[in-house]
Amino acid sequence: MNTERFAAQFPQMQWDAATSSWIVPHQSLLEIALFLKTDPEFRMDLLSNVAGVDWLSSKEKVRGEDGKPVERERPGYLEVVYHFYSVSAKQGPIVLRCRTDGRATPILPSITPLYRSAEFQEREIYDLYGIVFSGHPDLRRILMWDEFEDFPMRKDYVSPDDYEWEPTPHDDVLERARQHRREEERRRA
Amino acid sequence: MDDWLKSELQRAGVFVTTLEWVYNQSRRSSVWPLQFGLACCAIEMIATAAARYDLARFGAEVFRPTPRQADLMIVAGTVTKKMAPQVVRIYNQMPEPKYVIAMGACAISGGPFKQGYNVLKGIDRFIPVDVHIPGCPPRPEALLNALMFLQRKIDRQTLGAAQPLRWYDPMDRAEFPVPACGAHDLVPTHTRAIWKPEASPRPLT
Amino acid sequence: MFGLELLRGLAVTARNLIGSYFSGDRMVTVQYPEAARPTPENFRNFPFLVYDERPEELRCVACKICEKECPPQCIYIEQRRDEKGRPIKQPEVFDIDLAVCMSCAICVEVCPFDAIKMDHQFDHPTDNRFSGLLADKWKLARSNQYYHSIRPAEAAEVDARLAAEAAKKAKPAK
Amino acid sequence: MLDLGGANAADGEILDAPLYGPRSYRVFGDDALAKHFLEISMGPHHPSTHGVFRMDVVLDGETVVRLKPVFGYLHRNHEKLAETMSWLAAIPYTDRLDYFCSMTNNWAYVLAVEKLAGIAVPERAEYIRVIVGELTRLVNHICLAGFLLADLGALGTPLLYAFREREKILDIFEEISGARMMCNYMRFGGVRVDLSPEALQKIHRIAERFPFFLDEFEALVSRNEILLSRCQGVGVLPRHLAVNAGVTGPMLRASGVDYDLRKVDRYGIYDRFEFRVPLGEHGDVYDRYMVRILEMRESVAILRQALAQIPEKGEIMNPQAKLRNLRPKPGEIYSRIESPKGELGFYLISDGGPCPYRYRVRPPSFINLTVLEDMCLGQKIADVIVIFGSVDIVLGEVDR
Repeated sequence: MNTERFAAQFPQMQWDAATSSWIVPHQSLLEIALFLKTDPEFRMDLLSNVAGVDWLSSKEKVRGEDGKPVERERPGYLEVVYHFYSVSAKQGPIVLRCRTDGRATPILPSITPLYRSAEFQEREIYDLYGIVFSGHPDLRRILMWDEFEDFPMRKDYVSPDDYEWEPTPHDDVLERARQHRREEERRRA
Repeated sequence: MDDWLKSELQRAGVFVTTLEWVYNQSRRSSVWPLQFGLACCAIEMIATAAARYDLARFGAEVFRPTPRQADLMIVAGTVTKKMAPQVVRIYNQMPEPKYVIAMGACAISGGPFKQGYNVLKGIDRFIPVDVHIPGCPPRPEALLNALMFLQRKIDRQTLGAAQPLRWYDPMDRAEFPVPACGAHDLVPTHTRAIWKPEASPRPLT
Repeated sequence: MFGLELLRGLAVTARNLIGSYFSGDRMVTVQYPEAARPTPENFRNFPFLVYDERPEELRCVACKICEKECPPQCIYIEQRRDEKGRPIKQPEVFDIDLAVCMSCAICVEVCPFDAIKMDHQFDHPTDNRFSGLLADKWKLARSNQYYHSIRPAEAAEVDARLAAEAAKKAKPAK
Repeated sequence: MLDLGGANAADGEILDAPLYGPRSYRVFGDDALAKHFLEISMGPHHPSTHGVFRMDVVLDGETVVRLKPVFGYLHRNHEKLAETMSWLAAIPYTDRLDYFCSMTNNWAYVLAVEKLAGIAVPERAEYIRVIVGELTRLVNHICLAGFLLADLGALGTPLLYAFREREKILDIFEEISGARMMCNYMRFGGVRVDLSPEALQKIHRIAERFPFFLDEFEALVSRNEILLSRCQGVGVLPRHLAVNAGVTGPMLRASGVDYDLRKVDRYGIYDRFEFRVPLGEHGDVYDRYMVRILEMRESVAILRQALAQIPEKGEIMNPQAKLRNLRPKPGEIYSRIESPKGELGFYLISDGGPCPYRYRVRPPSFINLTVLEDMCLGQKIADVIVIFGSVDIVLGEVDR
């Protein structure tokens, strides 16, 4: 595979060496996927895996204006990773990652019109991470029930408090059981 | 009638028995389970019904697809919160007398998945369970064992007025409220009438 | 031909019926509980704690590695303390919630003292899911002889290793 | 009708389905629904759904005009739980993903972690992995055949025969790993327990006797007229759609696409074995059934070769591999194997901590269900059960 040609075709992509993947701006995701799918050299006809990832905001050290390291808040974002393989040319993978702007209103384009295999996986990511895929034909919750409101796979999700009886609690489970007990007492009082 | 008189009569060729014994004997020998599997344990349940372990030796091989014809519900596998209302609904549809075996760690307490957000921490929060059989999954022999335990339990049932059985009480419909799927969790998270946890062996405060 | 497949199917069934009297490959029903299928040595179901001489002196030193590594967190350990509050290498409380245990044997793998092993017993039907399935250290304690009786090869290996370690420890003291 | 290991039918052509078709998303007005159509909900407790699966089916008479699968009744938070526990503790949870094939699930996960942390696997352990992996394939395919026939109405006999063969293999699993279903057998850098000579002897016996059993099984059903008329031409999955929808495993091969990860990726030591990849021609239910039967024969062939080649003695665990406190360097990996149901992938992100930062399972049967509606549209309601049975799903993996 001649990835240089691929890189030259789409200068808006960014190569991430640590994860060997291309970071793609979400405006051009469909364009790039269509190229990968139809180009006679790549022939990436199988979109194998679509995975959501949640990156919380974190502190990072950067060099400030005066040359001294400054700690800066790196805003969190949600990310979708696509793994493309080629069935007809038996090659791959090509990994694309697409990031949302922030975690508050995450919207990404849906790749389902090009690859049917993304249909349920995008629904799952919508269900568990809350990323809205514009252009998806049938975007509903898939694993949780329809009335559910949270996005449980996000890193800041707080699971419901249903600890009634825990015979062998320790560590964080013990802490949650205690919290449950305090809550009960508060409610009773 | 005591045992001595019974054996004396038997010697004379007169066999006596109690109505209770006949009742219990016929009930215990035809416990028809519901054909109802949830997860991994269901496969072991099928293996128990298959030729090598042969549930038919205990009169329980007739897996009924409809709850209306079943006596026994083997809750075989993880009950998720999305599935819990359905399980309660199926249980409500079963006619009395009905029994429940909680098979495997997940059905008893949520098991290995109990820390998950979508896993019910034990089916006994919503329906009464007669036999718990731990294991992940229990071996088919263990399920047979649970069935024998249940049969012994049926043997001890009495028709007399001293301890009336639940299903002879006209006021007790044995129908339990079906939980609703709420915004964050099931509503309610358990049925107060059934779920009576013991005190935790360890102080939490 | 119409009906031929029916005959062919019946022939297979007949072959199985007759063959089951001659060949072990056509398995016959195990008449549990009268006859049980033998459990292989490696069989694992629920954990137990090994003691050498007296049940009060478990091999367990309450290091809490298994508690930390147990995937479903079904082990609870408290260390024993003497009158002055100093820790003793013995568990005061060692509880395993059999209602949660997934029989994965990770506690056995990570235990550096060969104190916790997997049992062959698999039938614990009960109608009390709370105290009926919470095994404390008295319920869990089993003698080394019992361990030898269910897993002879593995227990002999463990004993040899423990003896070698003890000998190594004794030498520098001399 | 089936060609064995022939030339790749897809060579030199781009496998591309037409863009998202409007056919499967016909929208009905409410009044049309009330007048002509019957909407029924099959499941989650339905005797022929394999587990707790639900299909919302809209019928025109007996013909299916719309079918929406509903998932999540066995969503056990596998991914979330694995992100809160150590790398080692996730192995027993992978057993419970696809509970027929715990060995291959283990393999997929440990292979991903081994690639991520750079752990080598000794020779003998690789052979043991291939052996137990192929035994797992036998278990899965034979049970699937039994369940599919039970769905077709052959209620007792084939399923009982299938479970008898399963018991034999499960006895071996129990002997080597300690548990019948949840083997928890593989570790990073090898396997947990060595194969004893007696166990090898038993596996020899399986490899010898299994084809005889298969012949018998096929004599019982494979050419049965009822089976043929209910399976042939039912639930056809065209090749282009199969690839576009990410269908993998025997389902893809039944549609005539030569794509077997054991041949393509050659993970483990699969390059040392000679075997053929059975391909279907029509992509209907019968092809999917036959592809699995033929795959079992190929698995037996691999078993024989592996048993002949396996070194007499040798290490089964890489002594450098750590079990506790494994902390792979920050990075990510997507690793996939050919599980009996299709491409089982694990996508792991490590941030250098004691537990995975992101743990994602690419479940084959979940994605294979994408095409369920396309296969069922226009078919009769009775065929839906058969088509669904031929997809070969396990809900533990679909919902995780």
